[in-house]
This record gives sequence, C-alpha cells and structure tokens, in this order.
Amino acid sequence: GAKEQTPTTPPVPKDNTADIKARGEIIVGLDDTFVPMGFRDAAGNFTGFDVELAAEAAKRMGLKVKFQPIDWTLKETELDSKNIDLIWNGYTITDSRKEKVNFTTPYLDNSQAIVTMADSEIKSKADLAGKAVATQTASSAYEAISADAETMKGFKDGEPVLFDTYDDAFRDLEAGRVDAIVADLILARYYTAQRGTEKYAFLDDNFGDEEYGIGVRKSDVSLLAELNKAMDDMKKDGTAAAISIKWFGENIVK
Amino acid sequence: MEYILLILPYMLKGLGTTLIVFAITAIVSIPLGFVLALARLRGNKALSRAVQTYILIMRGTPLLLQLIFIYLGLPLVGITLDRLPASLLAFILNYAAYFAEIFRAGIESIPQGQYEAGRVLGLKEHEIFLKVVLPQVVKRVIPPTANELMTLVKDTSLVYVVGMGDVLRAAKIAAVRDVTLIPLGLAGVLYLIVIGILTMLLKKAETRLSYYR
Amino acid sequence: MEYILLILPYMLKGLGTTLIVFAITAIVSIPLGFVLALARLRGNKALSRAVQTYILIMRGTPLLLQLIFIYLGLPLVGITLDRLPASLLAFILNYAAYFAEIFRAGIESIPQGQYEAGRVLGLKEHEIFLKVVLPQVVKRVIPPTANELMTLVKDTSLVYVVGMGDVLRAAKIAAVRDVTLIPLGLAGVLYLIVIGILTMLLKKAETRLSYYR
Amino acid sequence: MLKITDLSKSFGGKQVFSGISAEFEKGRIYSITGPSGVGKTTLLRCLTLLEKQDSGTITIDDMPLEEKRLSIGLVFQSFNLFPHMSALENITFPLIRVKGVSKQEAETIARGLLEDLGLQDKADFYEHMLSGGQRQRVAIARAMALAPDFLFFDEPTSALDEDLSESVGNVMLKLKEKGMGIIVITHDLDFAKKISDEVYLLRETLIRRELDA
Amino acid sequence: MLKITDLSKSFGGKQVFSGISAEFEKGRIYSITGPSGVGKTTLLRCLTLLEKQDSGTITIDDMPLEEKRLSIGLVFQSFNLFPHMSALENITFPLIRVKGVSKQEAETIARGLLEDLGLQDKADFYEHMLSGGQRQRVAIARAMALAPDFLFFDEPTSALDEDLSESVGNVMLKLKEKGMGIIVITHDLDFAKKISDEVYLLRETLIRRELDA
Ligand SMILES: Nc1ncnc2c1ncn2[C@@H]1O[C@H](COP(=O)(O)OP(=O)(O)OP(=O)(O)O)[C@@H](O)[C@H]1O
Ligand SMILES: Nc1ncnc2c1ncn2[C@@H]1O[C@H](COP(=O)(O)OP(=O)(O)OP(=O)(O)O)[C@@H](O)[C@H]1O
Ligand SMILES: [Mg+2]
Ligand SMILES: [Mg+2]
Repeated sequence: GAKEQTPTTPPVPKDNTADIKARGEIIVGLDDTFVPMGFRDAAGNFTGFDVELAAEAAKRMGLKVKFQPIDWTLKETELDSKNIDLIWNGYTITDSRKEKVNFTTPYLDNSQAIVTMADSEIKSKADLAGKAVATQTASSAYEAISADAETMKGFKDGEPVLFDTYDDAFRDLEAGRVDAIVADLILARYYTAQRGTEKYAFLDDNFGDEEYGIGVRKSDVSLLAELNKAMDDMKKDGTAAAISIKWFGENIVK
Repeated sequence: MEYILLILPYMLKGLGTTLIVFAITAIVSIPLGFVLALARLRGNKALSRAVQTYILIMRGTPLLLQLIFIYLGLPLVGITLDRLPASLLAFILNYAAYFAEIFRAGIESIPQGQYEAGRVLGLKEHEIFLKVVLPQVVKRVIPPTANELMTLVKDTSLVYVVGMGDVLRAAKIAAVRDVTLIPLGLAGVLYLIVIGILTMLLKKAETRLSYYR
Repeated sequence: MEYILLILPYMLKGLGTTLIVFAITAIVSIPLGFVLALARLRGNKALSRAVQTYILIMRGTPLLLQLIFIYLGLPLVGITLDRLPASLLAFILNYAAYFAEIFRAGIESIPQGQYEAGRVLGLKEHEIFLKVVLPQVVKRVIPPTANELMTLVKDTSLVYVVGMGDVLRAAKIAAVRDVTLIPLGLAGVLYLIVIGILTMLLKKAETRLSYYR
Repeated sequence: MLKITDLSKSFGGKQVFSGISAEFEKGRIYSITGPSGVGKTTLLRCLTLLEKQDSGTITIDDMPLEEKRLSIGLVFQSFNLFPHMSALENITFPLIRVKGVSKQEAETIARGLLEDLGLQDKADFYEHMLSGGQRQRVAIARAMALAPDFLFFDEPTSALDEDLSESVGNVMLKLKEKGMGIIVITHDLDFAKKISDEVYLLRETLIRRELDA
Repeated sequence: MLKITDLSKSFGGKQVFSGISAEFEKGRIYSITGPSGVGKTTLLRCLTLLEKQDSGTITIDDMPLEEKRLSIGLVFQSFNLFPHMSALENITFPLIRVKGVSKQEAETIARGLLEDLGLQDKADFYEHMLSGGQRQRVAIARAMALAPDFLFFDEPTSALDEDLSESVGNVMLKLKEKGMGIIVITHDLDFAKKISDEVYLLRETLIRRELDA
C-alpha cells in the first residue's frame, strides 16, 4: 500500500453536521433491550420514550431518523467511529463521559432508587448492611453505588451483585437471592408497574440524583446546538410532555 | 400460544441472521481450516510456526473481542467494514483456527502406511492427500466438527456487539419488554430445531461412511 | 500503563472467577462426558437413546439459556440454587455433552482387534476399557478436547447472567466507566496467557504420548 | 475336551462353512489347513467367542464355551498387539491381571518366553519398532504366557523363517507336554506334519487328513 | 539395471545392515531370505525411498532412484490397502491416476488380475471383509497392475497356501517374461528356488546363495 503521511499537528476534528444534513438522515444509537426508553415492539419496530422523542426532534431538524442498535459497552466508540451520530437512550450525564462526548441540556431528572420486596425489613440505606444488593452491569446505578464506598463496603461481599438486565435482577429479588435493587428511578417505576406495583417497596433513601442527556460527538457543535433548540421547542409546545404522559403517566420532562 | 405467534415473526427474522452467519462461516472456515492444518503439518518451519501462533491467538482470545477489534479497531488504521462483513470476517478467522486443530488431529491419525502405499504406487502427493487420506480423515473428524458447528450456531448471537439482531437478541428484547421468559424458551426451541436438523444431517454422513472401517 | 495497574487488581479478581468455573467444570465434566459416551455406546437401547436426547438438548440450546433456566427458571418450581452452584451445574451439564461426543468418536476409532485381543486374553471388560482402550483414546482426543477446553475458558464469561463477575465483565465495567477500550484489550491479554499455558500443557501431554503410534 | 457339534457360519447369506463336528483333546496338537478365504480364521473366531456361529454348539469338558472363557487362548493372524505397551508389557499385563501373578514373576515368565523366541533384546520395543516376524513372536509369547487349556494359533509362522518356525514348534511341543491342547492354522504342511498329532482340512466342512497322505 | 552401492542403515545407533552392494537386472527374479528382524523390510523400504539410508547409493539405469520413482513398485508386508476403496478400486485407482488409463480399461486389467489370483468374486469387498490371504492378493494385484520396471514383494505368500503361492509364482514368471525385474523377500525356500534366478541371504550384509545349496 501507499505510505501513510503522519500529520505533524493533530487534525482539527471535522464537524459532521453538514454531512448528516447532506445525507438527510441522522443515526441514533441505542440498546434495543432498554425498556422503556428504547426497545422494539413485537413486530420489531423501534419504540420507547427516547425513541419517540428522537423521532420528533429529527423531524424538526428536517432529518429522517435511523435507529441503530449497539452494544452499550461500546457506545462512545461507535459514536467516534461515526457508526452513529447520537447516543440517546437514558444516557446519564457523568464527568468521565463528559470528557468523551458533549451532552445536550438535560431533559430528564433521575435518581438512583432502592427497591425491595414489599415485606422486606429493609427500610433505609443503613439497613442494607450485610444484605445482597443488585444492580445492572455498567449502569449509572453501579457508578452511583461505587461513589458511596462507605455504604457499598457494608453490602454482602462488599460489592453489588451485577446483572445484565434489570429484568434478571428483579427475578432474582423475587427468588430471594438478593435483598434489594438499586436502579434508575424511571426504570424501576416502569418495571414494578409491569410486574405488579404492590409486590415492591421503594425506600425513601436513594443513591443520589442525576440527569439524562443526549450524547453528541465533540466535533459536532452545530448539531448539538440544533438538537438543543429542537428539544427546547418540544418542551415549550407540549410535545415532550405528551410523549412523557404516554409512557410514564405524568410529565417528568424538565 | 397467541403470544408466541405474536412474537414469532420477529424471532424468525432474527433466526435468518443466525442462519446466514452460520452458513457462510461454516462454508468458508472449514476449507480454510483444512488449509491451515496442512500449512501447519506440511509447511516449512516458519509457516508452521506462523500458523501455530495464529491458532493460539484465535483460540486464545474471545471471539467477542475479535469482533470488536475488527469492527471498531480496524477503522483506526483505515479499514472500515460494514456490520455483516466484519462479523463474517471475525467468525471465519476464529472458527478456521478451531477447525484447523480438528483436521490436524484427523490427518495425523491416518496411519503412515497409507501415505507410503500411495507414494510407492507413484501417486502424487496431492492425489494421496485428496483421494486416500482426506476421505478417511472426513470420517474421523465428523464428531468433533459437529461439536464446533453446533457451538457456531449459538455463537452467532455475538453479532449483537456490532448491532446486528439475531434470534437470541430478538428473544431478549421481547423478554424484557413483556416481562416473561417465554421468548427465551422459544429461542431455545428454535435453536433446538436448527441443531436437530444439523445433527440428523451429520449422523447421515457418519452412517454413509460406515461402509468401511 | 498506570491505568492498567489501576484496573488490574479488579480484573484479576474477575480472572479468579473465570479460573474457578473453568477448573471445576473441566474436572467434573470430562469424567461425566466419558460416562455418557460409554452409556451411549454400551448402554442398552433405552439408555443410549436417553443419552442421545440429552446430548441433543444440551448441544441444541445455548448455554446462556440453560444457565437462565437453572438459575431463574428452577426457583419457579421451588429449587433455588446459589449463583456459583447454579453456574457450575449448567456448565458441567452442558460441557459433558460436548465431551461425550468427542470421547464417543475416540472410543469408536480404536480398532475392534484391540477389544478382541483383550477378550481372548481373558481380561475383564472394564480392564480392557481402562487399560487397553482408554490410553489410546486419550491420545486421539487431546486435540478436540483442547478445542473445547479453550472454548470453555471463554464461555465462563456467561456467568454474568447470574450476576457473577468474571474477567470479561470486569473489563466491560471498567470500559464503560472510564470510556475506553483498554480494559477489553487487557482482558484479551489475560485470556491469551491462560490459554497459552493450557496450550503448552496439552502439547506436553501430546508429546508424552507420542512414544507409540 | 473341546467338542464342536454341527457348527455353521455364513456372512450376509453366503455360507462360509457348515456341519463341522470335531473333538479336540488336551495334550495334543491339531493342524488345520485349507485354501485362503475358506473360513479358517472365522472358525477360530467362533471357538474364541469373537464371532457367533449361526448354529451348532461348542463345549469344553461338557460345559458351554461361554463358561470356560479362561480355558482358551488365541494368537491372531493380524497379531493385535497393544501399541501403547512395550513387547514385555504386552505379555506381563494380561498375566498380572488374569492370573493374579506378581509383577516380578510375570516379568520372569515373559523374559523367558521372549528368550525362547529370540526376542531377548526387544523387550522394551513398541509395536511400531518391531519387524513383522518380531511382532508375530510377541503375539505368540503373549498368548502362551497365560497357559490356557486350549490355545489356537492363526498362521503363527507366516512371517517366520524355518529356524524360527522350528523354535515356535518346539515351544508348542513343550506346551503339549504340559497338557495343553493346541490347534494351529497353517499353510505350511511340513510344519504341520512335524508337530501335529492330527491334520485337518477345512473346505466347506472340516475333514480329517491322513498324516502320511 | 538396479544398482546398490555400499548401502548401510541403522536405527538409533543400532546397525541393521551395512556395506550392501548388488546389481539386479530387468527380466530376472531375485529372492532374498534371512532371519526375522535382520532388515529385509528395511532394505526394501530403502529401495522404494520410504526410508533414507545412512550411506550408499541406489541407481536405476545409472539414474538416481529419486528420478525413477515410477519404475519401482512394492507389495508391503502389512499390505496397506486403502480401507475406503473396494478391492477393485484399490487396483484401478492408481492405474487411472498414474498410468492415465481409462476407467474401463483399468477395470478390465484389474478384473483379469483378480481372476488370476482367485479373487474374481471379491472385487467389491472392502478390506475388513477380506481374509488375510485375500488382502495379500489384492495388495499383490494392485502393485502388479502398474507394471513397473522393478517390483518388490515383502513376503508375498506368508498368508497363502501352496496352491495360491504357486499362482502368485506363476504371475511373477509371466511378469518376468515381459521384462520386469522382481525382488522377493520370502521365508519359503522352496518357493524361492522354484521361481528365482538368484537367491540372496541378508545377514548384516547381502550374500549370494548357491541355488542348489
Ligand atoms: N523405528 C525403529 N526403531 C528401532 N528399531 C527399529 C525401528 N524400525 C525397525 N527397527 C528394527 O530394525 C530391525 C530390522 O527390521 P525389519 O522390519 O527390516 O526386519 P525384517 O528382516 O523385515 O524382519 P521380518 O522377517 O520379521 O519382517 C528390527 O530388529 C527392528 O526391531
Ligand atoms: N464382514 C464380512 N462380510 C462379508 N464376508 C466376510 C466378512 N468377514 C469375512 N468374510 C468372508 O468370509 C470368508 C472366510 O474368511 P476367513 O478370514 O475366515 O478366511 P481364512 O480361511 O482365514 O483365509 P486366509 O487363509 O486368507 O486367512 C472370506 O471369503 C471372507 O471374504
Ligand atoms: Mg485367516
Ligand atoms: Mg519384514
């Protein structure tokens, strides 16, 4: 092959917004098992709260939208390699992620809720001492727990039990092998609603508050601006609220 | 039952991906494995060692990581492959290594006398290999090859890392959405059917080759 | 480099899980596979068919689903197993089926004359099997067994579904947290080391058995 | 006494032999000759329970053959040595197992027999290092060592020159002295005449031949 | 002319033979006798390039043996038939491949040879269905069919009775008439004397024996 010329200065990252416009299509990366934010209906079509938001926002930017399922572990790499243009799937804003991607204005508040079976003796964070606590692998809940090292050390085995999906975690809670689950409040509410709210209890304590945002490539500053504007418009004209009510029964978009 | 009919179409679509990746990988990696086995056994020292190193790396690291490397690592050096080609490349390179070892063992198990008879009769080396040794190797490697093929059917579910949806992925989506294990059970049944057919075909091949010992 | 040292301890802890599941599965499923192979070859018709069905189901459905079934399905009928026992049970039952097929093929490849010589000499069937046939089988099955063992090393990462942390999951957690692919590369290196050692040991065994043909 | 009554055998509808009746005494040597493919090996295989006759009975001292397994021995036409055991081990292993002889005693017996047959310096050789005639002699020594009541030889001198044939003949005569009954299949009429008390011809059935014919 | 000059061979430091020099002409039959284990098979293996001598040269018509591969043929002591081919195919396959003969013609030749050797009704049998003597005759027919300049037989009548030995001898004489040079290893001195022009004894080296000794 031809010899590659090594550039003496790092190349200025190119803003891809124009390319996306030219293409007429924006690619949204999501984990299609992530109920209720982004998943598929029985026919295999993408659906979910974030999916509907994204579809509406794209329309307002004059773009078609394409949803691309990705391995959640690899989402930032997928973004870097331009396989996708946005990460939009209950994506929690954290400091380490901010180093790799730009976030839009937060559009949803979230907290890391603690869920137990209804008849549990666990009533507060302190009661978690010596108990088996589950959460999802590589989730923001896991990061929130890790950040509270004091409490985590008290857990049985000194660390949470990690499941691939919250679905598995809830099954394990019911089988009695774990005593509590830490999960995004929004997800936990959805799951408990599906499985029967009365079976579960939500503790008053939690592992902190956080916010969801949409991840955009660092280089794509104009895309970020346009997306922020589209989201603002949707919040103002009630479209976002309507979608929220459809999925959560109330307007929780901020 | 109604529920199964509801989710079946999308599951079958996933099964299509599974079968495509399986079939192409099998068709390409088996001959490639043979070539590698030959290179290891008959190649000069350098080639033989290169193949051994290749096999070590391919068997020594998870297919999942190889897939990530080919799909997301290669673009860093300017080689960008689409999802399906990237998956196929990773699967073929990986499985060829496993097949190579099976075939090597099979080739080594043929008694030296068979080669010697061929040589003394004046047959060319490739004739001896293709017409004398290979048919006998085939008979001996069917069972371990069957093992690998069945593992392959299920390994295809790894394509989720490049964002492709196979039957298992389809089942998982339905399972979390509908809070039930039924889709996973259904996926199990679909796999079982595919592998049941595969088992039958391989058994037939084994029986057909039992005319000699 | 500094970063690698930072994440290494946690990765090595994960590697511990990998190695435990690997070792126990290998130690139990290999003898179990032998017993299954024997039952299939020598058992009465009913037993032989039962074993064939068992093998079909175990190879016919993904280990992942078997794991989910044992860990999350069995509690529904009142059998609740802990994470590690549940994982080990699933791995052992699954791998025994693969080994059974390898050993069956190995046993079948020993010439009939070896059994006949043993019988005419007055050896008991179990003596013939253990002292005449088995040593020759071992030599022939090393390469396909090596394939399965290497697959097993990497399959252990499936314990993630029951909430156990192996080296690959440790890597994934670090990768997501620190938004980098380095931990995955490190996991690849760790796997490669484990399998490199395994390869060496198996090669040694192969060489030791090369004193006869 | 070894008694055969009305024995017949066919392969896939093709009659090999039929209506064989004969009596063989301990302490005597019998030779059986006959053209190639006539069924001599098949007859010995019936006499050693390796092949099931279509009809007819075989008894030893009026007991069914099945209950007198340990009273019979056979040297195969194709030797069937154990390839993973040295020449010495081929002989000592069945001795120790079947006769319960100590390892040391077994080695003494084995070395004695190897010496009788001119193999004293091949005790530690494996099958693939032995010449055709050496293999044959190890097989003979292995069967003789167990000293059964009746010992059958399938062309025991096919790969041996005159001198060695004579040694084998002499060993047979020694065994006869000790009261063993011996049946030898051979093409070598001189050899047969020299050592046998009776000579038979197999040709559809078993016919007694006059020794000075 | 096949010319051997100062040939020696040892295994692991142990001398088998040394200083063998001899000349063999086309159109003549030579027998080589010698005790078991003396190196007769090894000598033929050197003459067919299956074994590399330690020193000495072998030429055919003054050309190095390597360049005259197709001028030589060998019937192995252990036959080395191809087990996946019928008796007929064992003969026709090399004929078609090496001589470029048509399939039909090859079958005619093969059936003629099988008939000469009394195997007309075994053409479609596989190795495991043939008796010892039948295998030997197929191996003989396979080598003869190619009609090389020099054909070597390693104990071609070991499993044959007198009548069949005579048939084989007659076929050899026919080949000699046609100008083939033949070297036969045999223990059967009568057979050797009947067919050979010269008889040799191998014992450390090759010694010419007087025919009427
Ligand atoms: N791989 C080996 N290692 C050590 N010794 C060997 C090997 N192969 C052959 N030999 C020895 O070489 C000698 C010659 O063997 P060869 O087969 O040529 O004998 P032979 O004259 O054909 O005997 P026979 O008449 O019994 O067939 C034997 O003593 C044998 O033990
Ligand atoms: N599995 C089989 N299927 C069909 N025919 C068979 C089978 N096994 C043996 N035969 C036939 O049975 C006949 C007798 O074989 P056997 O081996 O007993 O002959 P033999 O008298 O020992 O001959 P040899 O002297 O050549 O060793 C042969 O014609 C052979 O082809
Ligand atoms: Mg026979
Ligand atoms: Mg020899």
